[in-house]
Amino acid sequence: MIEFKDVSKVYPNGTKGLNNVNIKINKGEFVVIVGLSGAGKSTLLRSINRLHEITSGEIIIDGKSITKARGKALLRCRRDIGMIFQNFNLVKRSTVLRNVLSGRVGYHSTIRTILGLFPKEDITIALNALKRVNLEEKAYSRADELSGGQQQRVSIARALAQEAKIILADEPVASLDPLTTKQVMDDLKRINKETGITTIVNLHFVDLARQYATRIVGVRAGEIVFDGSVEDATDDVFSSIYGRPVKQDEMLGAKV
Amino acid sequence: MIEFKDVSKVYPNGTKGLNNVNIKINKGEFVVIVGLSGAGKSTLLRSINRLHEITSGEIIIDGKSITKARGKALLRCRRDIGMIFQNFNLVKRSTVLRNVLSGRVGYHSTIRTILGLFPKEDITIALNALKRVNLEEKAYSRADELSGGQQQRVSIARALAQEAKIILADEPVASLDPLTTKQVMDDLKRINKETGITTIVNLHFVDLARQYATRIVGVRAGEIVFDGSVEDATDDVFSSIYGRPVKQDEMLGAKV
Amino acid sequence: MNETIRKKRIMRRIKIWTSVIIIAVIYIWAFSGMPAMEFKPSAVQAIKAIFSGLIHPDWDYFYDPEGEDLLRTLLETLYIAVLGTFISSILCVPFAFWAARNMNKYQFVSSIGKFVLSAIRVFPELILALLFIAAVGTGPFAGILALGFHSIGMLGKLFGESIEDMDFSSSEALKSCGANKIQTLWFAIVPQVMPSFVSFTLYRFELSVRAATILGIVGAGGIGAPLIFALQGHKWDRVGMILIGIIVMVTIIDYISATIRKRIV
Amino acid sequence: MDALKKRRLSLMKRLVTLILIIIILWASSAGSEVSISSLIDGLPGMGSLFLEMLPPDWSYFSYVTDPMLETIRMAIIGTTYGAIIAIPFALLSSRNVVKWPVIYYPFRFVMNLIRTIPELLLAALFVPVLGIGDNAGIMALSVFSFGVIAKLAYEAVEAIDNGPLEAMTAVGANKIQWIFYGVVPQVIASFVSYTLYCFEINVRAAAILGYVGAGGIGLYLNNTLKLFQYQRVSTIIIYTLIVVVIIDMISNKCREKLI
Amino acid sequence: GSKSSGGSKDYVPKKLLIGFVPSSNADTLEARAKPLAKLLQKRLGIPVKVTVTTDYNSIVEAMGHNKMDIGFLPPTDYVLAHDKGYADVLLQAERFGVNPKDGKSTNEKVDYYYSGMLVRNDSGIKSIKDLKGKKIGWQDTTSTAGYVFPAVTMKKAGIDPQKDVTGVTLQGHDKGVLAVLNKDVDAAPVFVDARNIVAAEYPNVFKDTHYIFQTAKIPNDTISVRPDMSSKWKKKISDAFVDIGNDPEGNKIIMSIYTHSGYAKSKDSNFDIVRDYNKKIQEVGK
Ligand SMILES: Nc1ncnc2c1ncn2[C@@H]1O[C@H](COP(=O)(O)OP(=O)(O)OP(=O)(O)O)[C@@H](O)[C@H]1O
Ligand SMILES: Nc1ncnc2c1ncn2[C@@H]1O[C@H](COP(=O)(O)OP(=O)(O)OP(=O)(O)O)[C@@H](O)[C@H]1O
Ligand SMILES: [Mg+2]
Ligand SMILES: [Mg+2]
Repeated sequence: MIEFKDVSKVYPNGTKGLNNVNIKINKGEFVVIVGLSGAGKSTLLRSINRLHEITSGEIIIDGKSITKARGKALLRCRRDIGMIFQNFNLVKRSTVLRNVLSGRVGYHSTIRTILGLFPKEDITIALNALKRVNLEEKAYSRADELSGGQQQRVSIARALAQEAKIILADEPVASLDPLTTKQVMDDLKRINKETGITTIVNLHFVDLARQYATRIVGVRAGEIVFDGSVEDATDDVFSSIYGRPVKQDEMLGAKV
Repeated sequence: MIEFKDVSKVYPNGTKGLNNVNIKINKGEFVVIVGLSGAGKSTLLRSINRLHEITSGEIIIDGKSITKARGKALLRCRRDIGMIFQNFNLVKRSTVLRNVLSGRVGYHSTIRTILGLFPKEDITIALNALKRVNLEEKAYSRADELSGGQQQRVSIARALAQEAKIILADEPVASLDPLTTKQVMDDLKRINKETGITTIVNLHFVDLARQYATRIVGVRAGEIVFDGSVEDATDDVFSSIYGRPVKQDEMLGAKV
Repeated sequence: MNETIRKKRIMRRIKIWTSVIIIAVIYIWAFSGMPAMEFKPSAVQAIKAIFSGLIHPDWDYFYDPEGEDLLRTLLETLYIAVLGTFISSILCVPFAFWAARNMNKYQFVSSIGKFVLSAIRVFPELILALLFIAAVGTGPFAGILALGFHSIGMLGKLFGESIEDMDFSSSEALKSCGANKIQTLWFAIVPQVMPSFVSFTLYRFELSVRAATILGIVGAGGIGAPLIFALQGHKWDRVGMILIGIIVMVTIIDYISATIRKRIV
Repeated sequence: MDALKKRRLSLMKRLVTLILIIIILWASSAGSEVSISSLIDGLPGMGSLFLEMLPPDWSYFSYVTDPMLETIRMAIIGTTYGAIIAIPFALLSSRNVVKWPVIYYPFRFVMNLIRTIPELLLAALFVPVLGIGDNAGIMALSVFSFGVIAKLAYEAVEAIDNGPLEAMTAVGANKIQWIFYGVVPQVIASFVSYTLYCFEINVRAAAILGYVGAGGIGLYLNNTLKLFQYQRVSTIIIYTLIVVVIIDMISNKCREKLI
Repeated sequence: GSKSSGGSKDYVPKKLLIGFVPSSNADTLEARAKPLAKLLQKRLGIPVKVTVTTDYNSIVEAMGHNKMDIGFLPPTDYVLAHDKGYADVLLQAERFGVNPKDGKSTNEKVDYYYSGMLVRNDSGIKSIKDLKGKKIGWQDTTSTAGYVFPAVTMKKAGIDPQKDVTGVTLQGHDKGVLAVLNKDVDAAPVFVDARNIVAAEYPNVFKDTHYIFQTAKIPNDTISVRPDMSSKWKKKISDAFVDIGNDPEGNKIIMSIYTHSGYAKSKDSNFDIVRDYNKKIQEVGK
């Protein structure tokens, strides 16, 4: 369970990324976060595993405060949270397998991981994760030889290999074609169902959000402006999340 | 008018990018090209202004063969074709204005452009183009300070400043949020209508294709498998373009 | 399918192990011929003498109204480095493009370019200096020319590599606007490689300051000659003074170049 | 309106920079007897000296093979030591690896300080400690290599893509794992390339080695030069060129493999 | 062959360029040019510019290409330069003689010096014969005092300096003294008395070491001119130098900076001994 308690985040330049957010996400949910560009979706997601430090408030994961965690405890917390980035964040020059294995480093001693001495089971886990995203035969290709969709799937495999309890995905389907998009979302959904892993996804697409989410959270200007089930998220709700049906000039001049 | 005559393109590694393509695109049309990832959409688009050389066949633009054009004639041809890239292809370290002005270099002598001595009118044209995409006040920002959507609009402004007769856009809305997407597509459409500029766009999104196109071209494995008006492009047509409603494993294993 | 993976893995292993063995053999060869490190009994005495000299620098040498002092020779060193670097930073550009693989249609053209750069680098600074002395006589000008010519080799190589590492997407955009080669270069490539050009040039400048100290050996001016005489004459207090001078100067240069780099990158 | 002002400002900035550069160049050339005409007048003299180097004395080749191997050997060891010490320094000086200025500023300072010490002085410092000969030469080369590699590597580290680093933070890697999986794969190519480059410099740095009485090709270069045996000098240069070209080829292969 | 002079002997300098390398057999090395330039300028009435370097090649080449008028060349370099047609000797520097026992100067002005083989007192080496099989720290093979003269002396005594001993090459006589002192080598040929250079750091150097033999007289450094200098100017220049040596004020300056005590007229035949030794050195190792 993830709990935000009065969380605010102010960027050094004064931008309010999050403004007094309170939300509880339960185990096994598939939450989709929607909102305009610059609304604070990424900030929200990245606060969960403390890629961004929050300014005030507290975030509690499975009863433990990640906000207060230090040293090993923090690393342990992070190990249990897998993350999928919009731009994949793979090490381009390393092989696919090594990229996936890098998700396992939290489980082993430093020296062992540095020498690359992962136990057999880990390699099996990594290869299984790749199998799951249908990339097994690319295990020894370099990451930059893959197409965008394939790279995204490697980053999903990394999160899977991590055997995390929570998966955070920041716009995982941007720049994928509709079929790959569907496959990636299906993958996430299937994994969510099969393993009961809590999944939080940032999405730009209303239709996808409706199709996959068990719960939709709308963010605007750092605040949560909607939180409810898919049925509740009517067209009206969406246009309120995205602001009123805006005139172009207005909107894009003001934002981002 | 753009005419493909028996155009084929084989990549050095043997991949067939285009396979005997014949198509005519008339002045003022708004053509959307759809197809799977790796189908050959980009190859098709890039053949038009010879960013890719074709292997056989000929492409004729407004009665002149760009395939046979050499030296100055080729540059002149290219000057009349604006291109918008998926990943913007801006010079990140230069200012927005300089990026837009770079669309004007084809009109002036080398020495003049290198010294940055663009005539006043050019600067006006560039600023107007920026105004049109609502970015006038960012003219002197560095390109890498902008958000993704803004960068995409700079690249549109560059194509506009070029005062081209044809605009090619390779997935111009990937990774944009729905509202920005709408705005970019609206821009393209409006410019197409207002100036009668021929516009060819690669898109992943069926709904967008339907909404904006006057004509839809489906590409699969380097061949044109559909070419018709929006009304003709039924759901069945789309699933034939994308192949039969595929099982995931099959499709992504085989492609890309 | 598992079969191919296994094969790939085995191939990788073989490749890695061959490289490891080759490297190991080279290192065994290299280290086998070396005498053991041992410290000299007189080391302590010598180090004491050196450090007492370094700690009590010869301040008299700092400024001398006659002009043969630290300030002047350092300034001369700076002149040599500035002009030498300037010459080479301009002359190396065509070489860099010549040597960059992705700037030439045929690989052998760039290979020749790389070879030429190597040949320039290989020519020892001292012999270059000698050649230029035959042309213009002893003095800083010969040093400048020697340094300027020699640095082409290094800068050309580093620039060429940064051109090879470049991202070509923006040059595509320029091409699609109908820009000719030079315009593409200027608008798309120059802004991209500029930061590394500047950075390498500044780096080379620092090296040149040090190299200019060596050029003193052949009368090409700079702090080199005084340093060598002080070292040969075991005048550690003067060595200390010169060292302080060099450190201060290079630190200032470093600070300035870091500022410039920050502006440009 | 605002845009115009900005444009004028940026033009002004450029103009000032240009003027500054011209002033610096002018002052430098005034202070160092630069005279293009004397260069042009002197070119024949230079040519005649150059011709004295031709043709190379090919018979001298076999004679200098052993010293050349010794030079290579010392260069290998010196470069290796330098590179090994350079790694932690490069990492600890980088702002994106170490977040605290209290650490990266001192490391940078030490790195820069060592880099400023002229080779000759390094050599002179090592002689009394290690005795005259190869060891002092190797240590001088090591310190010199350290300076070259650490600086270039540190800039490479600062320029890496932040994405993979974030990914490693997100999987819960500790700092060392983070470095090995996030930083190292990204900089390894440049690091190897810089190290090989430095190795090449060290092969050429014969003068330093000669100065501390270490053997190698430098000694022969000095001796032939002093006897005005320029044809032998050119033999040595060509020999060095062969070695350098081979190193360059290896280096390019490595770069292609690693990039 | 005289390449650059082309036979004409009428060059009249409007500005005198002098190349000076502080001699390695001086115990204080200074890189100062101005004092000498001033002294000469006063006497010659034309501008004088002195360049100080550590390398003779550049001076010889500059002279050979008419970029330098006068060079302070040591004997071997002079011989090489003269035989190339690049230099003619005018004068030789004079120094006070040196007592090889304690390194102190005598008050006799001489235009030659000696080299000798330095060993540690506790090395057990008593004579040239004892050097057989020992490790010797030579200077470059072109060094008059550090190689040529002592090596030929050894050869004459029946010890081949290449085959019968192991040699290492050192750069600088100070390094030779230190190498002996630190037992890096068993013996090193250094001029008399190079120990003065390191005496401040190693006060024991005179107590712990001695020379086992001295070489023949080695001519002191030359003052050479480019061969096409007009004879009128050759005379003018050599008179000026001699005058400086005799003038008390000038003497003080050349003493403190260049450790010269005066200048004596010289002729090329003074260096025949050097040529002779250079020839003999070719037989070493054969
Ligand atoms: N490092 C930063 N420094 C300052 N402001 C920032 C920083 N990162 C984000 N912001 C600002 O914080 C706000 C929220 O940003 P965030 O990245 O969370 O948006 P988002 O909802 O993820 O948008 P997008 O859909 O474009 O990714 C924006 O106004 C943005 O400009
Ligand atoms: N430079 C290249 N060398 C070899 N093959 C290439 C190259 N560029 C593209 N291809 C191949 O040509 C085919 C068509 O590629 P193209 O880029 O045109 O696809 P696309 O339809 O634009 O796909 P996407 O939607 O992913 O951009 C693909 O199979 C691709 O792998
Ligand atoms: Mg975001
Ligand atoms: Mg494409």
